[in-house]
Amino acid sequence: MIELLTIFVLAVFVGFEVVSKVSTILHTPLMSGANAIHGVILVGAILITGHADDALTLVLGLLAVFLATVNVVGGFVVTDRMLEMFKGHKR
Amino acid sequence: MIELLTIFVLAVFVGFEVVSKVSTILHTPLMSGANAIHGVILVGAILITGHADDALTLVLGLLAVFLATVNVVGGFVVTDRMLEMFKGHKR
Amino acid sequence: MTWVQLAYLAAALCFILALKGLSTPKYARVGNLVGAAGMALAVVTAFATAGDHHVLIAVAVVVGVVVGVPAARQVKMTAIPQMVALFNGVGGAAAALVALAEFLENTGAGVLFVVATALTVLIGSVSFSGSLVTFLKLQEIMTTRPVLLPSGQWIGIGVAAVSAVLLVATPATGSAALLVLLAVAGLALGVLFVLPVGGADVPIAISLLNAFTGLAVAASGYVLENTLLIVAGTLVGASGTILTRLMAQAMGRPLTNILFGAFKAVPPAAASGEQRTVRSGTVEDVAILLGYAHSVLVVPGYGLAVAQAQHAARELAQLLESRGISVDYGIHPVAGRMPGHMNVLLAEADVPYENLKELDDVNPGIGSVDVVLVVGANDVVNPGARDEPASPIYGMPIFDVDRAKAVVFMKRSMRPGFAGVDNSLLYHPKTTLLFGDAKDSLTKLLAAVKQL
Amino acid sequence: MTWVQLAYLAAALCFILALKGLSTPKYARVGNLVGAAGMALAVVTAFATAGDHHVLIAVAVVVGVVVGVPAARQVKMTAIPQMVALFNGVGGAAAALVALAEFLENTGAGVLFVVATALTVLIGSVSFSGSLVTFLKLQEIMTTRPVLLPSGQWIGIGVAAVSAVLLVATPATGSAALLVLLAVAGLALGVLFVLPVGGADVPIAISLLNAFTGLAVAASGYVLENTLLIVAGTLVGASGTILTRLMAQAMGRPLTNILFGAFKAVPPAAASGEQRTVRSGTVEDVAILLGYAHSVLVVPGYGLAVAQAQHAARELAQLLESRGISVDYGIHPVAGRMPGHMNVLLAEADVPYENLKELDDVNPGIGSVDVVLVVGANDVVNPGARDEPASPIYGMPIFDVDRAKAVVFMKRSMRPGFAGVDNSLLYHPKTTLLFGDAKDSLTKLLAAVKQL
Ligand SMILES: NC(=O)c1ccc[n+]([C@@H]2O[C@H](COP(=O)([O-])OP(=O)(O)OC[C@H]3O[C@@H](n4cnc5c(N)ncnc54)[C@H](OP(=O)(O)O)[C@@H]3O)[C@@H](O)[C@H]2O)c1
Ligand SMILES: NC(=O)c1ccc[n+]([C@@H]2O[C@H](COP(=O)([O-])OP(=O)(O)OC[C@H]3O[C@@H](n4cnc5c(N)ncnc54)[C@H](OP(=O)(O)O)[C@@H]3O)[C@@H](O)[C@H]2O)c1
Repeated sequence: MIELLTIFVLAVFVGFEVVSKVSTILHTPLMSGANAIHGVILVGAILITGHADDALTLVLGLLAVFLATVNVVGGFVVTDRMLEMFKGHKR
Repeated sequence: MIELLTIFVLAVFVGFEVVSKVSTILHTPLMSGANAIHGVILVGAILITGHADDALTLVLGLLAVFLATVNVVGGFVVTDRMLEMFKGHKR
Repeated sequence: MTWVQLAYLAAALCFILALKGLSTPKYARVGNLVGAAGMALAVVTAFATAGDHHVLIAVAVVVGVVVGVPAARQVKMTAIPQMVALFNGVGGAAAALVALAEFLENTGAGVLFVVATALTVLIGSVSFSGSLVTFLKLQEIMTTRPVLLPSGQWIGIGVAAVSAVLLVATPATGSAALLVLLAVAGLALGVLFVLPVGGADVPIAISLLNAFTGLAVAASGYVLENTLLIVAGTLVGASGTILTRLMAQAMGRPLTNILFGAFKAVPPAAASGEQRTVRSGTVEDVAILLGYAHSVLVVPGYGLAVAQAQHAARELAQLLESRGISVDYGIHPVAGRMPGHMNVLLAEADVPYENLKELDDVNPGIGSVDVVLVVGANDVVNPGARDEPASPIYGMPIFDVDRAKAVVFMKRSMRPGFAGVDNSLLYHPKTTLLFGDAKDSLTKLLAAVKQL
Repeated sequence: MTWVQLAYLAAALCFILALKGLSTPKYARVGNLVGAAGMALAVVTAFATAGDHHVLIAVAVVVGVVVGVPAARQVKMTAIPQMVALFNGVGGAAAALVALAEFLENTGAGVLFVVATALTVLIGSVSFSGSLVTFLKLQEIMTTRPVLLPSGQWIGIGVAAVSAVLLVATPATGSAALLVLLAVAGLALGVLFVLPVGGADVPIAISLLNAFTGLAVAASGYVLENTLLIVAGTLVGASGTILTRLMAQAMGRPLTNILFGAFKAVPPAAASGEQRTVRSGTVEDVAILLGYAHSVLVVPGYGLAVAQAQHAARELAQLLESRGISVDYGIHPVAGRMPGHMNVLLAEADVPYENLKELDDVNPGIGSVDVVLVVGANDVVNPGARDEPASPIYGMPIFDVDRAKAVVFMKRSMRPGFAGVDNSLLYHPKTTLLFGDAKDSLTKLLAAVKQL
């Protein structure tokens, strides 16, 4: 348990440090990129569905898989579309 | 085990991020401050000495306790002395 | 099963690198791809180690892809904030569902486990319903103004108290019914949280809900004892929190004011009784004004995005420059509907980066600007934000265009901007209004200036 | 034993905050204190949970305090780098000893455990002996020049290979004898690693060894399954690595060049045969030179620290300023014997921060400086670093004082500086040498300028 707590604390610092000085221009891509990352709940959804014993859990799990997938793919695609434009202006 | 490895990876990032943009002026205090922090091996030395069963381990452990203590107190005191001067110039 | 855990660790690493990349313009796109790769790795790993129901899972994933990808591909740039809100909401819902399912599977687990489960369900529900409301607001399906229920403050506090009680009661009793009740309370809390947030501040609410979803994912990581979920969720939670603060700073207001300010704000005085006059000009008037100026400042806003007028604006600017007129763009941090919105659009139109000026670059010398061309912007040039303490947007930094020599507003009507606040500058003698869609007006203006 | 683990976690947090504080001038001192508090918490916790031998442990700690505190209190500022090296060395030794003791206690543990043990012993020994050699170099008990053993490169590679073999063999056999051999190999490796490092580069070697000790502590954290040691050790390892790189950048050279450059460097040509002439001046000559200058640049170096001449320098500068002469200080990033050494000393003497200029501030306009007062500096103004590719310090950025109108060197003799390289600027016609201890010379100069 203490390991997990330590991991939590360290991840808080990493998150804070990495983002703390980003410029306004990147706020939206960063928001939507982070949004895509929390779609990692898909991993949890898959695991829980894989172990589902009864119909109810299975249905809940599958719903979660579906929603999390939307979160993941939507998040990464939208972010990429946004960043594509930033790239354009480097030309 | 994987938890420990994760902790390691996260700590690497925290260390990198925190220090990556420090100015030249603070290089030495930072070096000696970090030096003091690795004196935390004192914790390990105390624990190992506390569990020592035979004379050899006990002696090794006590030696480690002594050396680690020197590292800790020396490190923090030297760093503080250095930083005291920096403070002076804020006046 | 060491390789599984190593794969998860590698994915966590990818996520950290993605965040790092996304915070520097140079590596942002690569960063996002690295994040996607990490996600793919994690998902494949999870799929490979899932015990059963592989086909059903695969189907659910495929359906998700089929729904998500086209939605993300086809959404207009201006609608991205509401899209992000939606994706955020479904993520929160997924976290809550995962925790609920795990709870049903694992009856009789330890207290800490149930605490984490309840927390996930609560935060996930808040994030889900809150995001849905922000979506409705941004999509203008409902009003963008702050919605204040009668004694809404007390309802909010009441629901929060109920949630807190349920949060304690669920682990104490281990009852699934209470957990479901908690989810319902969470849904109500999310709605109550976002309703009073003023339209202009919704993106900040999204960012905060984003951080919430991250925390829900982290908590579900405890539930499932999965370090990847803990790391990724916490990263998003922490970076989302910081980002929310940064965004509030860019709006020039403290976060509490943004989230709860509506409870205190005086309703804007109905100034409509005065019937003040405005001066509306023709395209030719404005063309002459521009043609004989020395320096022009273009202040683009949400209307430019709606009209997709960025290319037209760039062409006009180039034409003016070819006539020896210096043209700059004044980019307000919250112009448009997402931070950096204008930068994205103008970058798309190949406007050189050097011409994009920020508030501090522009305001000191704005007195010597001959013409300010306000293209579909409104709130970001509203002097009320500077001068009227009673204004709901008081305190937001603005471009002081009322100090320039002449101002041209391009908009379609007298309707206010996102914040729903009247703009006294529209009635100012030095202001000319050029009514119409921004793209139309700009194109006509281009032709007219060429004629000079 | 949850409270124990929470205490360790709190200590880890303190260490992170300490590092964060130490990297911003404003919070550096508080940061250090927070770190010390965390350390106290951790040590007390460990002591409270240590099974046995409490009295002996307490005695060892007290002896350590009695030795360490006075040493740290009494060391002169100029000797801090060697002090840091010593503390670093004992830390590495402690880590190695802990791992050794744990190995002896826990015969028959898993392979991963023994791998981590062997790694700790190796890195700890390297750090210990390497730090000792740097100490000897900096204390000038041995030569500060790079020491190149005959075919030292091959000896180094040989010892490294032996270490690698032992690193594999120890876990494979679980033999304590091999582990001791590994420690011996590590000691040899540390010596061989630092011997060829040029004098001026020793601080970088310390920083690297510092990072090594951090890694050894982290590895011993695996051995003891103690998260605090892992976190703290890794933090130091990572930040030490970055710091080493930053320091190398400040010296303007790649790290590999600094560490292994001596193997390739051509021995400096013995230019002594030429018998070039120098011009040595009196205090009065220099006072006149200064009294009639418009702008003066003071370039302090290690000699200023040795002579403790910072106050005298500040007084002279103030006197000159009161006469309408503009005085700046040119602070080289590696002037003195530790990064920031000059900043520390001049801050002690209350020199205003605005007057401290960096390389890039000074060099562009150095041609219009009337007099450069080089106070106990040498390498940092040696034009050879800029012009002579064969010079061992070639590539280090310098103050281009040879481009100023006149240069005054205050030093005691013709001996070269830390890098042991002759400085052609000493023989330049526009250079005046003022021999003697820097503090003496400055005090006399002060009196002489007052007489003008
Ligand atoms: N950037 C962010 O992060 C963010 C996010 C959410 C909200 N906000 C808020 O959004 C606001 C942004 O300010 P802003 O000045 O950019 O926009 P704004 O105040 O919302 O004003 C936009 C103006 O554009 C006009 N418009 C709309 N469509 C048009 C078209 N097709 N052609 C021409 N004009 C058109 C509208 O007037 P007509 O209807 O009369 O044409 C309106 O006055 C601020 O209140 C900000 O706080 C910002
Ligand atoms: N800052 C760092 O991080 C760091 C760390 C370690 C090494 N280094 C290296 O140290 C060197 C620093 O350059 P530097 O120019 O500051 O120093 P330097 O090149 O070592 O020269 C110091 C000069 O001061 C003179 N000196 C010594 N004691 C004196 C006294 N009491 N009064 C007057 N003069 C005295 C010496 O000449 P006499 O003996 O003739 O008096 C010597 O020429 C560089 O090579 C740098 O790479 C830097």
